[in-house]
Amino acid sequence: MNAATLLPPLLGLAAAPLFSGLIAKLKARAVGRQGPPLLQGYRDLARLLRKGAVYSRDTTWVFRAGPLLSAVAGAFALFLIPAAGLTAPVAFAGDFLLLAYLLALGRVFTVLAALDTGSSFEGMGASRELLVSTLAEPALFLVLLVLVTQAGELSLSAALAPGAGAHALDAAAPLALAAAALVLLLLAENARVPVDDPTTHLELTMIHEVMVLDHGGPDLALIEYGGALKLWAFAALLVGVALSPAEWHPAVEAGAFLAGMAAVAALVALIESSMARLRLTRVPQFVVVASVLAGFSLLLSFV
Amino acid sequence: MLLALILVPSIAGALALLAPSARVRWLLLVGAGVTQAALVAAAAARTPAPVFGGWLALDPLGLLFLGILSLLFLLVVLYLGWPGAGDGRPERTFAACLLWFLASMTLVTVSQHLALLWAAIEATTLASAPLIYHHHSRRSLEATWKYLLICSVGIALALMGTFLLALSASGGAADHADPLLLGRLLAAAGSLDPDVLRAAFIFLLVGYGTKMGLAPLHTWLPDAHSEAPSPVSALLSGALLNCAFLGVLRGWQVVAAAGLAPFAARWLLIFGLVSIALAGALILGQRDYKRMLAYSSVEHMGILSVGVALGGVGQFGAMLHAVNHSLAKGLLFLTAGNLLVAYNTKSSREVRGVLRALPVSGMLWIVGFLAIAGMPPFGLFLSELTILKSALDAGRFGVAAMFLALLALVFAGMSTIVFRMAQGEPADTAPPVRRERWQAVLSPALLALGLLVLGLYVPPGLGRLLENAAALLGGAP
Amino acid sequence: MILLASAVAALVLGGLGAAVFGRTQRQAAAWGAGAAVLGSLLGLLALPGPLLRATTLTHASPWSVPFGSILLVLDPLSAVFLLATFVLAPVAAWYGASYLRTYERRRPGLPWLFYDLLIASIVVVLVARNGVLFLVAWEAMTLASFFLVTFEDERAEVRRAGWTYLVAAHLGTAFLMLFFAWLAALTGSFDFAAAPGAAALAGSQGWLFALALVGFGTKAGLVPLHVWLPEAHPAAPSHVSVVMSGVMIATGVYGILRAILLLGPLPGAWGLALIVIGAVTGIVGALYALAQGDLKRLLAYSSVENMGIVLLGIGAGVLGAAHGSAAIAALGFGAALLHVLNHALFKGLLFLGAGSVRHAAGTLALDRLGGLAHRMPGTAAMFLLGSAAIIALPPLNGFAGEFPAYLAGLRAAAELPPGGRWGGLLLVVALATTGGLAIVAFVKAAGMAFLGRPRSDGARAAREVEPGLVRPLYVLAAGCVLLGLAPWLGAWAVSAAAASLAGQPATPLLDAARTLGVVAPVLVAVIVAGVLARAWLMRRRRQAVADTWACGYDAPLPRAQYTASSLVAPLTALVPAALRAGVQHVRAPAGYFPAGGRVRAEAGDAFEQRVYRASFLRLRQAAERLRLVQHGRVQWYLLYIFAALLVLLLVEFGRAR
Amino acid sequence: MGALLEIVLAGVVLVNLAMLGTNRLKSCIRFVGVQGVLIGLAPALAPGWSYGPRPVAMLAIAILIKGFLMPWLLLRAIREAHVRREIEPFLGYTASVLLGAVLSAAAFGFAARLPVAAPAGPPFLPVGVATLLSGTLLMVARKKAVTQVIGYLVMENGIFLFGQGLGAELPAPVEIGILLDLLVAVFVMGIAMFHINREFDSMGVHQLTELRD
Repeated sequence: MNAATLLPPLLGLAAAPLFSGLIAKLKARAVGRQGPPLLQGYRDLARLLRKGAVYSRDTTWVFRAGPLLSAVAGAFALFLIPAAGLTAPVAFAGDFLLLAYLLALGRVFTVLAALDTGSSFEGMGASRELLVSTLAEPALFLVLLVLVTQAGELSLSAALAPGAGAHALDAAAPLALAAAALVLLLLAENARVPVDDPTTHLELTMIHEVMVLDHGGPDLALIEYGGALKLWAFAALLVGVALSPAEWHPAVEAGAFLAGMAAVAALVALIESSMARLRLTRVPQFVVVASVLAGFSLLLSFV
Repeated sequence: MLLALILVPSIAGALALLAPSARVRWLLLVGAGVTQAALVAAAAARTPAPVFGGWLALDPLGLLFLGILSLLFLLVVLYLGWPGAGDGRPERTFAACLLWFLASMTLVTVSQHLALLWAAIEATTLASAPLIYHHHSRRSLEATWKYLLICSVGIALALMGTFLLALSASGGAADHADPLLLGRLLAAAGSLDPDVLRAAFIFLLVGYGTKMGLAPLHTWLPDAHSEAPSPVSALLSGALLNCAFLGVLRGWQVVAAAGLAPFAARWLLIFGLVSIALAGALILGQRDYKRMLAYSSVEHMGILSVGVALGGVGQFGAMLHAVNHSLAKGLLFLTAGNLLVAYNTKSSREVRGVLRALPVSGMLWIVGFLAIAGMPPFGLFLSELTILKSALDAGRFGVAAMFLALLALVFAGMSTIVFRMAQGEPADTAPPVRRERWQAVLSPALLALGLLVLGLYVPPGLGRLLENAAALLGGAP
Repeated sequence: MILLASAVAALVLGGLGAAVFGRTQRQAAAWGAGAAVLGSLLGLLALPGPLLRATTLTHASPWSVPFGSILLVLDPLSAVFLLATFVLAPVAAWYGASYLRTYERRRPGLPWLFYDLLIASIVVVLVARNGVLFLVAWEAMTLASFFLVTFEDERAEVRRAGWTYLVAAHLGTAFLMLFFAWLAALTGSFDFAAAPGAAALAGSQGWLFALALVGFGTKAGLVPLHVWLPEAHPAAPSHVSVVMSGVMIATGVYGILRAILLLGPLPGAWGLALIVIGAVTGIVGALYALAQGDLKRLLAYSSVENMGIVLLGIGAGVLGAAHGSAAIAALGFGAALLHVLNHALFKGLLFLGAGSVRHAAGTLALDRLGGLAHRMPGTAAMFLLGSAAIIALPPLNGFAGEFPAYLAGLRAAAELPPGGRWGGLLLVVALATTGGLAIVAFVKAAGMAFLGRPRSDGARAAREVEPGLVRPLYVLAAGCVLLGLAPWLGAWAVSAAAASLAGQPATPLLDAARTLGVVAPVLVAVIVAGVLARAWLMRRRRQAVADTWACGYDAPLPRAQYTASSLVAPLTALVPAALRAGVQHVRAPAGYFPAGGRVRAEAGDAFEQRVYRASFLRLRQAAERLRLVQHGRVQWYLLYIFAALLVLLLVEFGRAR
Repeated sequence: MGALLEIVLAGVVLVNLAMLGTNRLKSCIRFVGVQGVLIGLAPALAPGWSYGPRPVAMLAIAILIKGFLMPWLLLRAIREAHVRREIEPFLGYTASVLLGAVLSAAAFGFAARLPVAAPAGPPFLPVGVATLLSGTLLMVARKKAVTQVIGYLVMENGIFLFGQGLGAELPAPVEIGILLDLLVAVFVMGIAMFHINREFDSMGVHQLTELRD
């Protein structure tokens, strides 16, 4: 294992809150507000980590395991994603399956933790989260299938290696569609507008936030951090897909990666600031669109 | 020896009329049964010499059916020993007719002369009619009347068939003063007039088929079986139907020897499948559990016909099936007798929770059902599989599929009824739990044991006998 | 082979001993469970050779029944399924020994007799190589399990379940009888010859395989042949559900695999067909599972789903073999076998957990449970672990089993010619969809039963069950963890069998497992590090206990919690109407001061109601019409005779001259 | 001799029609007796019949049983059972006679097509079939149990004639056995009739429809 390959994941671990902060900042700027400082995410985490914790008398160890596992899963996921022209530290045939199921691991325990409180609000959040994630699961796999069949490789690192998507220009169309699907999935899986709004204050309309109502202190910090890691992972994946046809000098690759991440942040901020939240009943359709895009892309890459 | 086989029960029957008490009559019955069984065992060990110029002789086919008959009879009379005795007490006429019934059926199995065979089969009708009327109720009377009339008419047609058989022999090599001896007919089969032979077989098939219970000629059967005392039903179903079947088989032997097997097979197959289908339809949702068993007999007569018709290994299967069916039906009817005594109703809807109220009978009831439905490890599974195999050997996939589908239909229908009766809590009106008499469950239990053994092990002696019997039908296993 | 024979003998004798000498529950359990443990240990001793060195043991002796012979062969394929049997049977018996004590029965030995017979017949099914012997054992298996299913026959729904099961099993067996008889008609013997070859089968291969698929598929619970399964499995006592769900339905899979070996290489179209059937089974099973309100019914539907996953693997295997890709074949078959083993472990664990729930809380209705994690922590932890395993969360064994299935699908999608590619694609998408739905089902099961607050008095009064009902769970859970952390163990066990099916050494399977074998421990290490870090972080931190925050409302009732049905309502609303067959009984509150209202919802099975029950009713109606034949008028009866005679004469002689 | 035989056989057919036409039970039974005598005589009139002690004895036994014993049994049965004397048809008398005539004609036609009918020989076969069909008609188209027994006897007569026509010569013991069977059958049916009348207040078989599905 090349030690350099550890750099992107480590960067992710360090910079994930910054990435979230960047989105918030850009989003605020887009609507003409000042927005929170870029490093607000770190401050929040630090503050939360210093706090004590209050646990509901109805909760069990599951409640405590939820935040931890979602953070651990998110952190581990970063090590599976190739970035900046380097292979991922953990790369093997079928590694993206592990990625998908790690995300599922975090999600399942977040949902279970929500159910552990016995609160009707958190149950509601759990129900919605299950709906969205169940629909998103096939879409994610369709996108991954496109990548794998395009490259004929079973490992993400190989499929997204520099130039892997370059063998033919006609691959551009499926890749573009896959990337589009991935954008939608990124929004859906990370509780972003238009699927969910992390900044809303009305519990009845939330999905993700309402699930974590009862968490506080370090647990909440873990949840926030895990969320940031997951967002980073999706963004990195998206950048990887977008850049896979190119083959540059390593330094250029690194720069391109950072630029790509910034572009994703800008894209998310743009979407969030220009769109309203969808009605909850429309959310399934949104996710299904992602599946359709990915399916269409798969069709294109097959024929 | 052959004469003794017939005379012992006949004389015992006459004695039974004179016997002073039920106990003595029962001893007479058991004595006759044991003697008969012993004689049959001896006959199986060493084939007895033909008598009356070959009119009476015991070929493997006859021996097979005779063996079933005597075994079943013995177990039935043993069962009759307990005071409740299912629902049949050995009264004077009852005991006498039972013995004469045995005698006439024995005569059927040993007749080698087709006219004598006819007379014997008619005699079985007459000897058994009073048995069916044993309860002296309106319903049993109706059943008896239908039995008498329908079977007599049917058998009359068989007589016509017998005449035609004689006619087919005229002018040929068998043109003899007495052409109806089976051996002569078979020997001269090649010279028989095929057209007349076909007509003869049709009459024999419809005639004996009526008595055998092939649909749509079976109409008397459910009535008689449900109204007769259960031990008698066991004999009717397990022995009498076989005798009628033997009548058909004798005709088949001649026809097959004359090279007309395909023609006869066609009709046997049609009758067989129609019987299974109709029985299945009438079992579905049947309300009277004895009638259900009766229809099951129709079904199994159909299976026998199909087996014989398919030829090849199917005929071996049919012979094996005849044995198994008789045992299973004996078991079921005797158990049904226990239920009838305990619950005093034949309605399957009013009987509940037998497993809890009468544990042994309940278990036997379920075992009997599983056996009759062709579940392993009971014998009928093997015979049905053999028959199925013969259908596939012959490339008759449609027949095989239909056969299985209809059996499944019967299974679904019967299982609904049987388990609804056996399982659950007994209704409030049900009899209190009490120890069942060992006499009441001994015979059925022995039958169940026999079925289990036949499902896991076919004794070589029986296997040889079955093979020889099947060989007579023109099929080698 | 002598070991296996003595295992069967021990089981049969022990069962009989329980029935004869078992006067008390304790004696009966000693005989019955003792025999199961002893028999399984003996049996396990016979397995290493076939599993690891691919040796084959044979025993042949004549049998006097028609076409029968005692031909027993222990090959790697049999050994894999035997392994599952011999692991699950003693654990389930151990559990049953305590579990059955809660029932008062006049003959406590009978359930043990049937239990031991069930195990014994499964063993014989797995080694029999003669059609007759196989069918006898097969039906013995059905019968033994039938009597176990109807153990609580005083309940009407149990009787109904038993009947459905028996009839379904019988129908399935009818297809098998046809299959074996036909095969025998072609090959001349009921003994399974080693692959008679496509030439001997001529054009019959497809038909034969279709028969086997229907017959064995009924046992395996493939949609739409599954309807008996969600009825029967919940009706049986839990330790029996374990054997039925973990091993018995797997014999259906075994049958399909054996048929593949018997019938020779199948064309690729069958691989596609199997994948389609597997996809339908998996998705429909998972959909129904997540809609269930009864914990054991949910688990039963999940068994349907998992058999679908197994079939996906088999389909990939057939596809790979047909296209000459030994790697895909090995991965597919290997994944199927691995999943069978894994499923036995986690489904056993879950059914035992469900049994404990019923034992403690008196109900299995998810809407009446809740909060059991506080009251029975051991059981809850094990159930959660089982749930995590069954939804394939890494690093547990479920993931280790589905991983090679995905790989097979992916490689098929990437490497095979067009026909095969679509199969691979469908496999991956179906597996992912199934997985997503299964997550919902088990989040619901575990979350509603064990987490939150109790929704009924029964759940409130629940206490941890006795050790005899908890410890068996630990054993199975340990198996789940072990096979998750060391997937190469499982792959190793199935590799010989997979190789025999694929025709090539199962190297890709072992490679994949080895990779996971590195990653999974690392993941565990990371998680453990996280746990330690958190503990370090939380040390000397103020931790308070309070009520759940209810957004300002200060008296949240347990009844205000989300219920099991409301949790999945948004998803079930998306299910196509054709698959929905639920019934809702609503008594709405009325008046100005309503006294109360009621809603009772049941998730029915559309296949059961619209296909099977409907056709049975139609059959009944047709039969009702035929009943008119037997109208009681003797004159007409006589006419029947003459009509029959006339018809016969006319047909035979009408045309001539 | 041949002419005499034909007259006898014609008599058999006429008796058939008469039985179908009569509405009185007793005369119906007497007609059966007459038919029994005629049929018993018929073989003696057929060509090729050899006189001798055994054939004559057989003839006598057959005539005795069919012509006298059976009618006597039946008459006794209806007397003891106090059966009303009417026949109670399902199908009217005239219609029955007409149908009987049509069936008889059909029987002649049918017999002509049989491969065995010697055209010159005595018309045993057609008469036998006609009698058989008339018996069937009696059984099917009448309500009373007695008429069904009568129908059965007529049918048997027909079969007997048919057998004669086929030249089927049965050994004496068998023939006697068959006759005895018949006799016992009538005896048993008579007993059953007696019980039916007692139980149902009439011998109408149409009431026997309790057993059905």
